[in-house]
Amino acid sequence: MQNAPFPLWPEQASTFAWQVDALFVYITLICLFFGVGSVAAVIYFALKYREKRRFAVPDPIHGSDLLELTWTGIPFVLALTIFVFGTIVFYQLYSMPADGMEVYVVGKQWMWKFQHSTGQREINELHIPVNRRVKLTMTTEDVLHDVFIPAFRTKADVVPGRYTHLWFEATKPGKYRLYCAEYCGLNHSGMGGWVYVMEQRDFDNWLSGNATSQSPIEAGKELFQAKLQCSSCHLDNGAGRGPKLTGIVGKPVKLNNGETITVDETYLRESILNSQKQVVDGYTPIMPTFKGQVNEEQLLSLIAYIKSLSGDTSGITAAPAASSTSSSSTQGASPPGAGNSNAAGNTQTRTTTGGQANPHAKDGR
Amino acid sequence: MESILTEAQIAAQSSPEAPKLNYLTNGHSVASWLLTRDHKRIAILYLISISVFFMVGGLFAATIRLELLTPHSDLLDPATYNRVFTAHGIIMVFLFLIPSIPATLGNFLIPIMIGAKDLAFPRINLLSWYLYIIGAAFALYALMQGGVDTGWTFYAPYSTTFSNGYVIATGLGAFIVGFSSITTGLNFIVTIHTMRAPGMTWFKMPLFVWAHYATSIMMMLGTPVIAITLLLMVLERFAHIGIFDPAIGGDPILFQHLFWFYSHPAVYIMVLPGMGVVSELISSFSRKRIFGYVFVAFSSIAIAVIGFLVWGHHMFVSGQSVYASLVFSLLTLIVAVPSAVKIFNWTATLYKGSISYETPMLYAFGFIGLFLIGGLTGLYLAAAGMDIHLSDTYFIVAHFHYVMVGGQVIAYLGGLHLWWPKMTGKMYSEFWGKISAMLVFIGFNLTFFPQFLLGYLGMPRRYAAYPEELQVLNIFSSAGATILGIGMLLPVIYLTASLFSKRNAGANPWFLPGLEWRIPSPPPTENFEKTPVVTWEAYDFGKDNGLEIKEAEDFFS
Amino acid sequence: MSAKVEAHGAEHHYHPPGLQHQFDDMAQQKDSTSIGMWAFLAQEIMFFGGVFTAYLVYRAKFPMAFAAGSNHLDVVLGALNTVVLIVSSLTMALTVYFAQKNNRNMQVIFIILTMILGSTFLVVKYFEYKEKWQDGLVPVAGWNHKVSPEEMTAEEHAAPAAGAHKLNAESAAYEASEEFRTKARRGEFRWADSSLARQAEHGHEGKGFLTADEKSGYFTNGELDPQKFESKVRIFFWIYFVMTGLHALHMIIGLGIMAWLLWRAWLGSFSIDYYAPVEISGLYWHFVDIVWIFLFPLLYLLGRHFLAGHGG
Amino acid sequence: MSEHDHSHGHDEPHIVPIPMYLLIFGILMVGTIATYFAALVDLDGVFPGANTLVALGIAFFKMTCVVLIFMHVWYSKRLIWLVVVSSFFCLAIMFAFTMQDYLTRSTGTF
Ligand code: HEA
Ligand code: HEA
Ligand code: HEC
Ligand code: CUA
Ligand SMILES: [Cu+2]
Repeated sequence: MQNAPFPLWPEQASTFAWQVDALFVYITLICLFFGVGSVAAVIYFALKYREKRRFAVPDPIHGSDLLELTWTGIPFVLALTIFVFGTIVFYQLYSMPADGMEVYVVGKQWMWKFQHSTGQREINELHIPVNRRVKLTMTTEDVLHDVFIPAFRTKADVVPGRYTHLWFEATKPGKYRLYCAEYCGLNHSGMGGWVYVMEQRDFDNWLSGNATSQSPIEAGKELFQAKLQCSSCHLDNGAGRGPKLTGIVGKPVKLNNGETITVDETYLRESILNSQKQVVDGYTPIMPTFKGQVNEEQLLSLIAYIKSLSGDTSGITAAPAASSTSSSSTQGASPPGAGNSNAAGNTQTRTTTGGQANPHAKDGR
Repeated sequence: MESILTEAQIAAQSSPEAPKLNYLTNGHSVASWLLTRDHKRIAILYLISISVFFMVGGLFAATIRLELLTPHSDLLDPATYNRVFTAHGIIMVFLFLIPSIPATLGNFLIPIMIGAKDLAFPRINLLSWYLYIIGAAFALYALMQGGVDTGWTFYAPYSTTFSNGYVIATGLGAFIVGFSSITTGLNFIVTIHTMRAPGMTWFKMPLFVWAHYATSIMMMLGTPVIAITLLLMVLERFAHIGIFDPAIGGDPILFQHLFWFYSHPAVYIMVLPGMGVVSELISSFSRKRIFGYVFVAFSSIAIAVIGFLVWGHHMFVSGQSVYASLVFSLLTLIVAVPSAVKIFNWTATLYKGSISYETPMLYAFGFIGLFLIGGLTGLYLAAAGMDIHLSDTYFIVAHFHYVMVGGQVIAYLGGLHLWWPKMTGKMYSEFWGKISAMLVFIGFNLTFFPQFLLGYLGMPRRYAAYPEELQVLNIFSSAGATILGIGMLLPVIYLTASLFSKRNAGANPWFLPGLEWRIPSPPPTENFEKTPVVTWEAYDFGKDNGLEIKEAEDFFS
Repeated sequence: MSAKVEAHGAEHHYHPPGLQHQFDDMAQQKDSTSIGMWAFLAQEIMFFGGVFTAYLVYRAKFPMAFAAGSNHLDVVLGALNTVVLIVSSLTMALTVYFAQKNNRNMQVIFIILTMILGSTFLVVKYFEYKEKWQDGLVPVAGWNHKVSPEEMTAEEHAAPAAGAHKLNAESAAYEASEEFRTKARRGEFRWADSSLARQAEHGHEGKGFLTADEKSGYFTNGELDPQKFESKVRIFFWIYFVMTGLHALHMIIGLGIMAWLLWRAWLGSFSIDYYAPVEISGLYWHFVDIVWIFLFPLLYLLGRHFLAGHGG
Repeated sequence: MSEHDHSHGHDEPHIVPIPMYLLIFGILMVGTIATYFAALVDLDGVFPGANTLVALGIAFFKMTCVVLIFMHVWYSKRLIWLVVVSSFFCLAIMFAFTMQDYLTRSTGTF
């Protein structure tokens, strides 16, 4: 196939690719049976019974119930076999392994952001080890997108406000195309990239050598000090309009409603997104809410940075919502904004703000 | 019962003179057209309007194919490309294909085929055309202002929040056009129930009428749902309340449910009338009653009913519950069976027929071949496990062009050729007719077959730019589209030319038994001089059909 | 067969008044109009069905928020309107009766009664809408009555921004602004009666009955989040306004039809031989009544018992 | 299917007597009062969703009365029955098949 002027069959690079292809072949055989059969019959009849005299009237034939029954019954049965086969493959593709290597995916107009559970983040590229189950937990910041990797024969939409999942186990090291397959606006066709499948050893190397890009803490620092101007209120000497943030993580903080909470990732997250909700005792609630202004990724960086101010440089391992401050009656309370997230059983660990008011929208059109 | 042909009509059949006063000559003022309540004139109004929109949609298609000649978005930037394919989809679906056969051929023929003077509600029929025009005006306004870029599916939250096209105008346009479709369906249902001539029982009706009956059921029960869905979308976009906005707990997938609840039945609205036409074509040119008439008739109804139960097959990858997906998958595979029944019965009709290769018959052959491919590829998509790979790729694009263009458009062209002499009284050029039918068939396959391969290779749809290795197949496709375009352009030319020719067709150029062939061409305004009394079966070419169809030699010698 | 009436022959045949040219006789015409109307109503059912589906989905997801929203509606006015519509259905049915009895005067009287009742419904609806507008219950930002500083209570002046927020808040600047303060308390989107969610959390004998969606939909870190709760109530009001708005629109169209019918009845057009217009207008009117028969419990009543069972 | 028959001119319409109308009217009023009070009682102790069921049950009953008598379906041809039943059937399909997605979603992917 490599010699053909153009490809005719996509590469098979996942454990279930062959199953999908087998299903394809199976349906193709059925289609050939009916398609070739019907077309051959039409051509044969058309030639054989071509009119002998202009507009001659042949003897009428009214029909045959036996024939009708046959050609209703056979397609019906074959259709059911297609259903069964299709269901088996569907089950393979869409039942998530429990032990998969987790990768978090955030779609955004028009890029893919991946984060490994070890903290590495990549954009429009995904590095994964070969022969290992990988489970994607996916969401989006804005509209629908769709992760599609043809060589793996799988895809799934990402939906704002909730998590969807995808899994695969690559079988061959190599470089495979990644597409966004759900229309998402202007640069939909540009929202693609590559999946790099590597031997485990190479993958480990890649993981450790991936220091070239800015670490979350550095990114957070930049946001805190320059981009979002947090530092204009949160001064290091505690003299600012907001409280000093150094060394607060893991310590209790007293709120103006009398409660005392231990500062953790969730609390930090809430303080940034819904600053008015929990107000530190002795301060006025002047901190603006940053909901809609920081995206999920920036939030992670900010939290990582604030944690580093308390000497915790582990980065973001667990996501805020999972660090169960949840009260007992609401186990699995999902992150804010994840309004209709995948219900209670959803114990996975990243959060998103879901869609926000959107700057692109023009009113009244 | 004696023959219902009047002396004059028999004369008209054998002499090339058209009768003096027919529906075309009965009034020449503009008002006599724009305020007409004659179903035949309304059909002509529709014919003209949808032809215009077909051309516009075709031009957009040409632009798409031109852009896709190269892998990069060089001819159009992505923003424009998105607007172009959206305009193409919306115009072709809402403004062309849905009204195509029902509003033109159906409007013209249903009353005649069942022996009625008009549809039950002529004024509502006219209203339906005006609704169509108003809706189209909204869509055109949006187009002029810069277009919409949501795709014809208007998925939320892109359409409600993020798109900066003219979504509201377009949505309202489609909303209004929806009501034109509802009114047409309503009129057909009532007409078929109450207006049949004496003796015209249900099982004496041509299958064309049966198919339209099934279509009308879907129009009546499905279209209001898209109307309310589009209304909700428009309101949401206007007021940003969040019913489809996940940020506050709304669910974008609800939009998809509501959209496809209509739009899947709509795809059958877009093919059943074509199947009705093909039944007529096959019977006419093999000069036989359709094999298994009753089964073909009921398979239309079965498609209409089961067609309401399968919409979720468009949402296998959307995040819908997997159990729901499986239920929808099963039902989708079941709804394919009645289509199979039709294909087999048509084939069996040819057996021991007396088959002639007139232009309309070539289209019928084309339909069988192309719809087979389109329908069978639907089976791939219906199998949930297969659809995961294929969804939103060019495989889908190829599938639906095979069923919509290869099915309905081809059937529409075939029907237009069959009844052109009846509608206009003129005969077109058989030579050019055959040439164009061949061009369409070849061009069509060249355009869309490579897209199946592209789809399996993983080329996503709605892409302005694509990977380089896929260029060769795309070039085939664009080349095919050129041939297809020429093939589609030819009928416009020679059919128009026939209007000015002297080749009068006569009442019954092909010696067919249907009621419509027993009245002059073009028919008089009241259709029948005297309400006919039907004593013969549908497609009765035999001796006792009340019509002295002499064998052709008598006329040609 | 031979008894068929030729509508448009060369000579003049018997042509009953009101028979349209496309029909052979009155029976055919009457059949056609009534089947046509029923088919139209089938269409209407599916049209409303779309919003009912949305209602169903969201109510299944967020019953407590819907209950809270429902409790904001004026159940007395709702019940009043139900009664008004049922009476109007009776008067409409009697109109048909008197048309069949060839009684012109009674027809006219009952059409007028029907119209009066229909208008009453709309007036009541108007006051309900106005109340919603004043209470800031309209789910569209900026479409509510702005509480002016003069209208505000001392309490409201004292704590303008405490815990205050606006959905989709763009910035703190907004929250600090004059405009925002004037909306506080009774302003827009202040409808969260989250006690219901709290109650559902604890439920009967400690068995909470929040749905899975509610658990993630109302709470932030285990804390009841009024803002999130409100956004679900907002969905309720959105559906409330779409449903009742479409219904009111149908009422208005119905009144138009009634006016036309009144005119025709006044002229004495209807009799036992020809009353199809009365009949099918009646069908339409009853249909609109039926829609309300469902809207009333769905919007006004479901969820009331939560208040009853737990003392509010 | 019931058909319009060309052979007879007018089929006599059935005139529903006034007492019948009043009876239905009475039922509707009673139904309205019943829903109102049923809604104020907490029936969830009986079984969850009892309130909803009662409210919708009464509404359905009221609707049936209106359709059958006020709208004369009881006295109409089979075709009218068919139209009524099939449109509600279609609505039921929309509800049921949409909800089958929502109600099974929380179980996750298989
Ligand atoms: C005229 C329009 C039309 C018609 C008739 C059909 C007919 C069918 N369609 Fe198609 N379809 C579309 C128009 C149409 N479709 C469109 C426009 C889209 C894309 C929308 C978008 O996203 O933009 C689409 C998308 C689409 C999808 C969604 C894909 C996706 O987005 O992921 C699916 C999935 O099941 C599907 C299936 C089918 C099936 C099973 C049939 C069946 O009805 C076909 C039945 C016919 C046959 C099967 C052939 C004859 C049978 C035999 C010869 C016997 C052998 C049969 C058996 C063994 C059963 N279609
Ligand atoms: C009835 C429906 C219909 C019809 C007839 C067609 C006809 C054609 N379509 Fe269409 N198509 C759709 C419905 C239809 N399409 C839909 C619903 C979509 C999805 C949109 C979306 O994703 O939202 C789509 C999308 C679509 C795509 C995919 C775009 C993308 O996903 O990026 C492509 C690409 O090749 C395409 C090509 C064509 C071609 C080549 C034709 C040809 O068959 C057209 C041939 C006809 C002509 C060329 C016109 C002939 C007349 C002239 C040429 C006259 C010239 C005029 C003057 C001289 C004044 N179509
Ligand atoms: C307008 C001034 C201002 C700005 C700008 C500001 N904050 Fe604050 N912040 C405050 C005040 C005042 C408080 C204390 C009151 C409260 O908790 O709401 C606070 C509290 C916090 C807390 C909780 C601290 C504790 O000790 O519990 C965190 C965490 C925080 N801010 C992070 C940030 C981050 C990150 C940014 C930038 C993205 C930021 N703030 C920008 C004023 C500000
Ligand atoms: Cu993202 Cu398409
Ligand atoms: Cu479909």
